[in-house]
Amino acid sequence: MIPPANLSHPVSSANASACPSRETLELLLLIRHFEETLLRLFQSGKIHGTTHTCLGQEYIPVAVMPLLRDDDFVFSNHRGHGHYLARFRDPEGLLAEIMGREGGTCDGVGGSQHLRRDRYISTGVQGESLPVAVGAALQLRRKKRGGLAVPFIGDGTWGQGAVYEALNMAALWNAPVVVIVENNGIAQTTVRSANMAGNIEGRARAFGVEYLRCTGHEAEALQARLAPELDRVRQSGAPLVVEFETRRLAAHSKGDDTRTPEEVAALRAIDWGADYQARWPEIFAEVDARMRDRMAAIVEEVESRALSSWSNR
Amino acid sequence: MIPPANLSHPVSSANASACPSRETLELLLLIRHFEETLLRLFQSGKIHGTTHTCLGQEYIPVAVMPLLRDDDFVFSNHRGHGHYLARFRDPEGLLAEIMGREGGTCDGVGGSQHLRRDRYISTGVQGESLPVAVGAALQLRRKKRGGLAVPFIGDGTWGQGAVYEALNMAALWNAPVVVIVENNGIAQTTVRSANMAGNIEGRARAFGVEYLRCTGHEAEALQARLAPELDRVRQSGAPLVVEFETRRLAAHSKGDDTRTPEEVAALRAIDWGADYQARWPEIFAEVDARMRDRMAAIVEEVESRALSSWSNR
Amino acid sequence: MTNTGERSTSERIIENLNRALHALLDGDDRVFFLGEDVLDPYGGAFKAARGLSTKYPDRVLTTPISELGFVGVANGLSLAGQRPIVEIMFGDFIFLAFDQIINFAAKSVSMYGRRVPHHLLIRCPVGGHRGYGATHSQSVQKHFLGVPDLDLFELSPLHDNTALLPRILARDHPGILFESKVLYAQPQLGEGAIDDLFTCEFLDEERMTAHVFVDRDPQAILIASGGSFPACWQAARQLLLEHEIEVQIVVPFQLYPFEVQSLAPLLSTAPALYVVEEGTAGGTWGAEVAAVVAEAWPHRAPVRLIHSADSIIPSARHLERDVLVQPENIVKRVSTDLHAIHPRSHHQ
Amino acid sequence: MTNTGERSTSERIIENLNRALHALLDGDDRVFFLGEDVLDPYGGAFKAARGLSTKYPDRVLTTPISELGFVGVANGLSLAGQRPIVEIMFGDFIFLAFDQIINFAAKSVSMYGRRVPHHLLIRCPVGGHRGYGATHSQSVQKHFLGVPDLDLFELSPLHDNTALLPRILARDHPGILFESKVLYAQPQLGEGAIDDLFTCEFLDEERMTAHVFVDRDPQAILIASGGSFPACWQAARQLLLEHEIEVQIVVPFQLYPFEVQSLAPLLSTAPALYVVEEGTAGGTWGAEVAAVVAEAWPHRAPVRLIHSADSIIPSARHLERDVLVQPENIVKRVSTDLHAIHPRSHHQ
Ligand SMILES: Cc1ncc(C[n+]2csc(CCOP(=O)(O)OP(=O)(O)O)c2C)c(N)n1
Ligand SMILES: Cc1ncc(C[n+]2csc(CCOP(=O)(O)OP(=O)(O)O)c2C)c(N)n1
Ligand SMILES: [Mg+2]
Ligand SMILES: [Mg+2]
Repeated sequence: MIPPANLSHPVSSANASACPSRETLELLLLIRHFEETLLRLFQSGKIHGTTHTCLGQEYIPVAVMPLLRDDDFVFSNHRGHGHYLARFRDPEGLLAEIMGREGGTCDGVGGSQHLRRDRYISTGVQGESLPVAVGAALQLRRKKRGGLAVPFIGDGTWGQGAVYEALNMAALWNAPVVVIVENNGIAQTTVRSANMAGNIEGRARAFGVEYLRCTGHEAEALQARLAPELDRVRQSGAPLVVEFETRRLAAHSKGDDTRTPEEVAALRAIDWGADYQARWPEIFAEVDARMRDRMAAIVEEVESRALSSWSNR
Repeated sequence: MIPPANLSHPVSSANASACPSRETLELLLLIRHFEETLLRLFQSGKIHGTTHTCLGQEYIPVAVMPLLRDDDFVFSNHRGHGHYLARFRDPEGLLAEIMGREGGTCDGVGGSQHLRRDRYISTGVQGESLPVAVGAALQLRRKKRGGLAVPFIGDGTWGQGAVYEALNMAALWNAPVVVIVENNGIAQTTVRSANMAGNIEGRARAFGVEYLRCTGHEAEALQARLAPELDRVRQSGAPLVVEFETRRLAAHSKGDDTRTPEEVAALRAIDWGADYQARWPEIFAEVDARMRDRMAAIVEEVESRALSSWSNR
Repeated sequence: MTNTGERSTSERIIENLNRALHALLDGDDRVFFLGEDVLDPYGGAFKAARGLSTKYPDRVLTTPISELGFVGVANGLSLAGQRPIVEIMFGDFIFLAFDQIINFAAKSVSMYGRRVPHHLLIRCPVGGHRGYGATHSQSVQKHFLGVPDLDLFELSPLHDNTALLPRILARDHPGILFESKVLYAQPQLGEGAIDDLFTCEFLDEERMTAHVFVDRDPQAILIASGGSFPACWQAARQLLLEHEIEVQIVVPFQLYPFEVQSLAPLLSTAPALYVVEEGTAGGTWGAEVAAVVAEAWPHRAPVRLIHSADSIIPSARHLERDVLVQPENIVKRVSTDLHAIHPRSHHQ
Repeated sequence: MTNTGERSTSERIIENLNRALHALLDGDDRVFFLGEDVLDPYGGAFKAARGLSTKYPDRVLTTPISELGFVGVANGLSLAGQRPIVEIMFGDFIFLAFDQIINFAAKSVSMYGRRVPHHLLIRCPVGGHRGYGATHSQSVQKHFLGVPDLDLFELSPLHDNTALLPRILARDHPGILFESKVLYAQPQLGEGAIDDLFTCEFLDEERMTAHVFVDRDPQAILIASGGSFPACWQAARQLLLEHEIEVQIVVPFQLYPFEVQSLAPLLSTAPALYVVEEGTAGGTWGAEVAAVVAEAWPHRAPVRLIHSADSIIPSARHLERDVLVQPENIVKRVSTDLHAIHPRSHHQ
């Protein structure tokens, strides 16, 4: 196994200050407006059920997904809209799914937390996807085409025993799993210090799994940083845990935020959105307006669709 | 929390070469003869069910149990006869239990793997006892009398997710748990390298849990080494993992040994029994004969008892 | 609920439950409360724990996302003589703790030859109707049937948790309280008139078995799980008002072991018997009740089962509705079976 | 088994099972085998896997002691188009993997709106009679009843695993094969005379439902789980030879969903129906069968249930015997019910 270079060297904003490409910015802001739209739709009673927005964390899937190939497996979780949108750029399908309209990704059967499309799959039980990813990765390795299995989990999910059973097997069997950890420091209402003794790096390494820490919120810089590491896993098969330090700007699901307004304001102040807006005001404003309009149009169109039907049971 | 001194300094045979006390030797050899007797009884069809002997590992409970108090909880596992005998010195009760005779510790209902007496409890599902130990430890700490919860587990049991859920909570909540790991390098037929990526020390530390490695097989030296560490846990509450490097001389249960005769012979050559016998031949021979006779008498007496009855269901 | 004439009570079920929990922690310092996100101000995903951590900070533990682990911790507290109450955030996650519940908590009571008390109450929100989707909407009761020393209970609008929870936590063996999530916001009812038509009485002194009726001579009896009571009640009103069929409803707080004796007086009139539950088809609680009734009264016609479809619970509201048992399913089934007001001879 | 006149076959059930597994791995390189200690020379705790790792080293995975984890790995292999077979060492440990089985494997098939094939077979040794004690002897079948897209099967001496296992692994959804541990060493039987009295035929083309009989007009039919077949067989011999009561035995390979159609021809003679299983009381498979039969034939007398006591399985052999259903329990129950050879009128 090739030892990965500098795995603990953090990527920070300072490393890259080039303006993001229009495409990257569009995706980032599409996700943002998608999520904000959802919260409004919930508030106005137009959606039922539950949702967990990725507001503040949009840049992670935007950094990761372009590095993945069609034959890679992605395992998403409850906070998965950004993952889905970055992989498929299909806000219509996702909104229709959440609203239970025709054309929804899973005909409205799955809903926000249970999405499946090609090799993208999400479910609502924390930690469940890690051992599953190991199995999928084993088969990918057997095919010898360098495929990856990429589960996304939060920091709180490290409470689940399944995570460790999976890391152990991934390391033992050299399964090309790349665990993307979106560490936003909180799980529902429980802050990391109340949930986790030790830290994620120590836990990964204790199971013989390589580890990479990523700070900063510039999607393209992060992507560049990740690219060789993912390639390495494609070649060696040796699993990797990538920890992103990030922030959750909104409530856990809809209105259930127990943090003080000051805490949330402090997070908003260092949000990528605020930062990008300050640094590249013009293109930001332009793309922002365009994505807002696009989402408005999508809502209108999807709302006009008939209720989904579950034909292929 | 007081930082434990020299936690990774191993205890080796060289550190202590004093002849063990007669009491210690008696207990060691009682356990050895108990287990050997059991294997014979199984072979001659006088016992049914299953059993897992601790042959080769006897010195671990002999080192640990004298350090425990009546109000400490002990959680034993499938390989628990030595644990029970070192805690209660009750071969009659244990043999009657395994043979389903009157006077068995649990009236024959529990059997070899399911023993309970006062604050000693064993069960047959690997890893199950660790979270339970955390709960018991929390209550002990609440009582403020310095009590400990002491689960015994093998190396293979580190495959169970429950172990990590428990370590995390123990560390977070400062639960005075002392995990005794009897690392014999094998789990049923699976050697450690096929079961475990990384190692036990790394795993304990990754969850913020202190760690102590114990090598060597001199019960009293090990006991002396452990005494201050256990006291420290009694005071601080901070959990501790103690790893003993040990060897399983017999089959996993009865006849299911897949190791080569050479491998087993190599282990027998470095067995504590062979070592003690070589170093202290006279006292060894005397106690050995006495314990052999004692077990023979116990078998005869217990065999003459009526079958147990399960009255208090 | 669209019933008219509901009795006036301002307490909601979640408040009654919360009050019961407060009383338990207040009255006995062996009582602990454990679960995910249970600290104030949040007080748990459904708010049952509100106020507990503020008043009893040393006995309320918010846990990591470790269902197997924290049920194990509760087992350890119980071993040490305490009386833990555990909250599972969504019942669907209780499967992660199955081993600690079945193989440790329940077995500990008897597998060591002598009976060892093991006080433990697991609270388990279940059921759908909220659009949460397949992994957050199951009725998981069926999977726990038939475990020695594991009692199963279900929250209902009729049962007073402040009276019953202390009693079940005082039992010497563990129990699970299943709580239909849609009940929480509904008004707490109890003995007496519950609307302009129906009255509730209890069939037993412990007030575990509720009996809801308009008349003493019904054509059918619905044995309803607590969570399906609202649907049964609505169906019973409709059957009466639109089909002139009188049905009574029996709601046992204890699902398992099912205490068949309390039914004896009602069965003398020998009406058709239904079991209604939200669980999906197969291995249902109803099948267990039917078996117990058949054992006790082998000559009765078999108990009929009304439950949700044989399906996962879909997320979209209109799809979910089709899967979950609705009042109209009950109305249709009973009215079809009974052919309007005249019971046919095959109902014995 | 103390039957006389057993048909001469040299194959033991474990050998038949092992042969089936070999054929599966041989015939299809999507088939994997996972479990604890499954490598040669050990070949798993009960030797079902013998020879597999030698012949198919890249598709046989010996796992850490991680039941939840390795069932998850199998789920991942299945997602990736493979057909994993998982061995749980003792069925009691399957509770650790409950979440992966119910919430992932079974749900994956339907919860994403379109049917997604999920090939997975979990082998699960169950049952007592071996003195292993409470955590190594359970009949865990009951806990898996009623999960959409999760089929349950049970090993029996009558069913040919080499024919049936490929068929169940080819289904588009997961299944669990429960295997009574005491069967492994017993001779594999099948169609034809199985002793001097009884003959076995299959009621269906797939040879899933075995029918064991002496005569075409029995007084009772025992629907037996595969593991309880030996006890039923012995009881049937005794009932015939000592009580002149003719019973037939039906052994379905598939426990759930229970296919009631295959019983239809037998029920025309309307004898008393029993379900026999080793599981302990409550929430039994028998209750499910009874419910299905009652739904299909509402006018029949209820199916009667014979099962083990309401108890954990104790370790000592004499205590275990008292808990687990024995041939004499079946003989006594049936002969008492039927009052020697003349069926009473209430069996209708
Ligand atoms: C096994 C399980 N337990 C509990 C939950 C309820 N739950 C959903 S999200 C969540 C918090 C997850 O925290 P984290 O992993 O940090 O992800 P984040 O929400 O912060 O993105 C919890 C407790 C669940 N979905 N699954
Ligand atoms: C959850 C669980 N899975 C599997 C088993 C079967 N089993 C009993 S002992 C054992 C090996 C345990 O290995 P280890 O922890 O190293 O202990 P040792 O036997 O070496 O003392 C296994 C797999 C079990 N008892 N529990
Ligand atoms: Mg988080
Ligand atoms: Mg070992």
